[in-house]
Amino acid sequence: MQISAKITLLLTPLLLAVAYTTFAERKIIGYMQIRIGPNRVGPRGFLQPIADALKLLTKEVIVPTNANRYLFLTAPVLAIAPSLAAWAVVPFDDGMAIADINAGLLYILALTSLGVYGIIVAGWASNSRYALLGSLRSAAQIISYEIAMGFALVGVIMAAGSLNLGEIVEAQRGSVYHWFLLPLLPLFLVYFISGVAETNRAPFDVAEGESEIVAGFHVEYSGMAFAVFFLAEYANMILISALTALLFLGGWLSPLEGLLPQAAFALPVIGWVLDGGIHWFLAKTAFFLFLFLWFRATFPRYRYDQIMRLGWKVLIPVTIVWLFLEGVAVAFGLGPWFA
Amino acid sequence: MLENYLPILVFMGIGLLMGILPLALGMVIGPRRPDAAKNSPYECGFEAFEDSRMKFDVRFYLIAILFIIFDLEIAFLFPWAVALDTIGLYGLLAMGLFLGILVIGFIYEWKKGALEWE
Amino acid sequence: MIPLSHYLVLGAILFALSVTGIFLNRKNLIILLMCVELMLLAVNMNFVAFSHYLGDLVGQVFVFFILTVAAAEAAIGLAILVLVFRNRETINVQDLDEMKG
Amino acid sequence: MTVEEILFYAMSTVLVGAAVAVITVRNPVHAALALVLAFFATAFHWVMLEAEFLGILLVLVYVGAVMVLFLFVVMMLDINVARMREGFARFLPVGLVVAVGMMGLMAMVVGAGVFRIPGPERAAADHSNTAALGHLLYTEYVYPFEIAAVILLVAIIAAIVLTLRRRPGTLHLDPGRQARVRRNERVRMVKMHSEKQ
Repeated sequence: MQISAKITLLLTPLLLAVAYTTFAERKIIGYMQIRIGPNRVGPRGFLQPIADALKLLTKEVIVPTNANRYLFLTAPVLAIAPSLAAWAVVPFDDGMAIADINAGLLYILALTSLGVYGIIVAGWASNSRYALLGSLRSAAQIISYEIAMGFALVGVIMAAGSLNLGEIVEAQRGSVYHWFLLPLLPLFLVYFISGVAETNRAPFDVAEGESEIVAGFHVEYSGMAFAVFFLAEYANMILISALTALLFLGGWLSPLEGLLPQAAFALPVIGWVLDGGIHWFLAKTAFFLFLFLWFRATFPRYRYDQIMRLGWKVLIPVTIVWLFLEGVAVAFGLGPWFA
Repeated sequence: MLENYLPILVFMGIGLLMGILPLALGMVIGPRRPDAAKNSPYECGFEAFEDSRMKFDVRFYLIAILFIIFDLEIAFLFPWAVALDTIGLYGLLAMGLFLGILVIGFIYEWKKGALEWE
Repeated sequence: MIPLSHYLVLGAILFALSVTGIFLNRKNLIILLMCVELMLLAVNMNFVAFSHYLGDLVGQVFVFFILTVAAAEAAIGLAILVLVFRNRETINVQDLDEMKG
Repeated sequence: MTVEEILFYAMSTVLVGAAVAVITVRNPVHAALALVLAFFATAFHWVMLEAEFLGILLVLVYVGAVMVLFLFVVMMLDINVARMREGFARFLPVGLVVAVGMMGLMAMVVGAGVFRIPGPERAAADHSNTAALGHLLYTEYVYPFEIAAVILLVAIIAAIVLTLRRRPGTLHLDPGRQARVRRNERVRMVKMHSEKQ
């Protein structure tokens, strides 16, 4: 079957990427803090994720006595399934997506809004005070930032005139100047900040808050059950990075397009590298992924009231104002971007 | 159109599987030696003295309610944004009025302090 | 090709189930609200099915508005429910008989 | 059976099963999760009926927002579940009679053959259901659309009026003010002579 081949081709690198993002995180933050990071397993610690996986695999999955057993074990599945399923519509290159649906962006927004279930169910099923408190906090945070995220996506759709991710990328063709990064700069910032908050990453990781509520909603989880939550978080990070690259940075389009003469792209090997393709998309995704890690090494954690204020009182007004302006620009065909 | 949705269904199944499989594997491979202390919910060194269910600030409900309403707004904005180039100025004015009405609600929220988090 | 009547029967089953649900859970306000949601879902199912088979998008526009109103209704319904629970410590319908003459 | 039929029956089974679970399970959290499953199955049905926008919208708004609120309420309110189920068995016969009667009526209507409408052509692969819907909604149905805005406005105001109560006497801290505090506001340096015992 062709489709199963496609899925394997997507899933294997994706899972490897997830595993090695955890390694990259430890290494990069290590270097940022003038440490070496993991360096014992394999050359330069390169087999560390595999060792981690094996370790977690042989640990007991503890189910607390008071917990609701079935929901407790369902919660990690609910967390990881949407973050993987969203990848079905992500195009890696022109037409290189598993499912090329018309309502692609809507599908992604719908699936990212499901991530909150894993958290709520985990918090409730653990029947532990810290877990419940953490899950409530992080659920409220996630839904608050989802609004800003949705508004930012509306701006992208207006500019592209389509919900299909491939068409959104094609609408940015031309040169760097045509990428939505410039005309939609405020929306880009809002989208990425909301993305960081959605994934509960630093500096918005109060839900985890080691120092106050010990680990938030997954305090009771251990072994593979914990590992699945962990994987879901990293899969979400990669997804947000990939989407930011697609929606605002022209996905697989080459930044050199429109800069170099046409002849340059016709060169044998160099031309392939210079021209748009999957490698540009991966590079852009990697860049945003790096930003996630950098944020964690740099920013101190926000307070909860500050997080809520940023989401509701800064990001949402910014997006609404920008949507008004953009609506006028699109309807009247105002240049230079919407002509 | 429908052919495109079949892979999505398959992929959702795989997403679920990727959650279930490691869990099942972990449960099978990992040891199982339960004891009372290990299986009790986490507390900082003392016995859990009450049920973990407790009363919460109504603010959390308010956030969830406001989220529903804003989510609906986004739902209305999506088809509008796609159709904007065919409906033109008329559509722009319609949405201007719609958002205008809802911005009134947003300002009301703000002024009432519903977005204040103490 | 699945005939239209299949979808209509499905909608009918859903509707009948939710009515039964209202009879069975007469006491629990939350489950009652859920049953109402289920009922609206059954109606929407018919709307969408007709819209598809008649090739008329108006049915879908209608469903869009039903969804909007129903979501707002659920939000406010739950807000009232939370308030009732805060003040009376119960959401049992039978305990809420203050208005009885 | 074709793929389409298999999917139809599978999803219908899930939907009906979930609906039965909603009305019969003991724990309201389980009921809410069953309702989520029902919404999911319905979304699949709608996508199969080429209403892709509404199908995904159902997941976005109902599963992603409304049911989250339901779960918040069900989980956070400490509800006495046992008492809620009193009278379950008592009402079962009545409920069944009503359900069967209603099913019979609807079966009569549906079975009468009025609804033998031939299925429409499958839409082209690049047909955008969302764009078509948007075009209709913002030209012909602008008036109801604006009324929807007013309804949402009323919902916002109602939600705030209902839930936002500032009880006097509740203690709370303003972390911003705490962080801004200066040394001079808290500590006064006093010069004192050392005292001899």
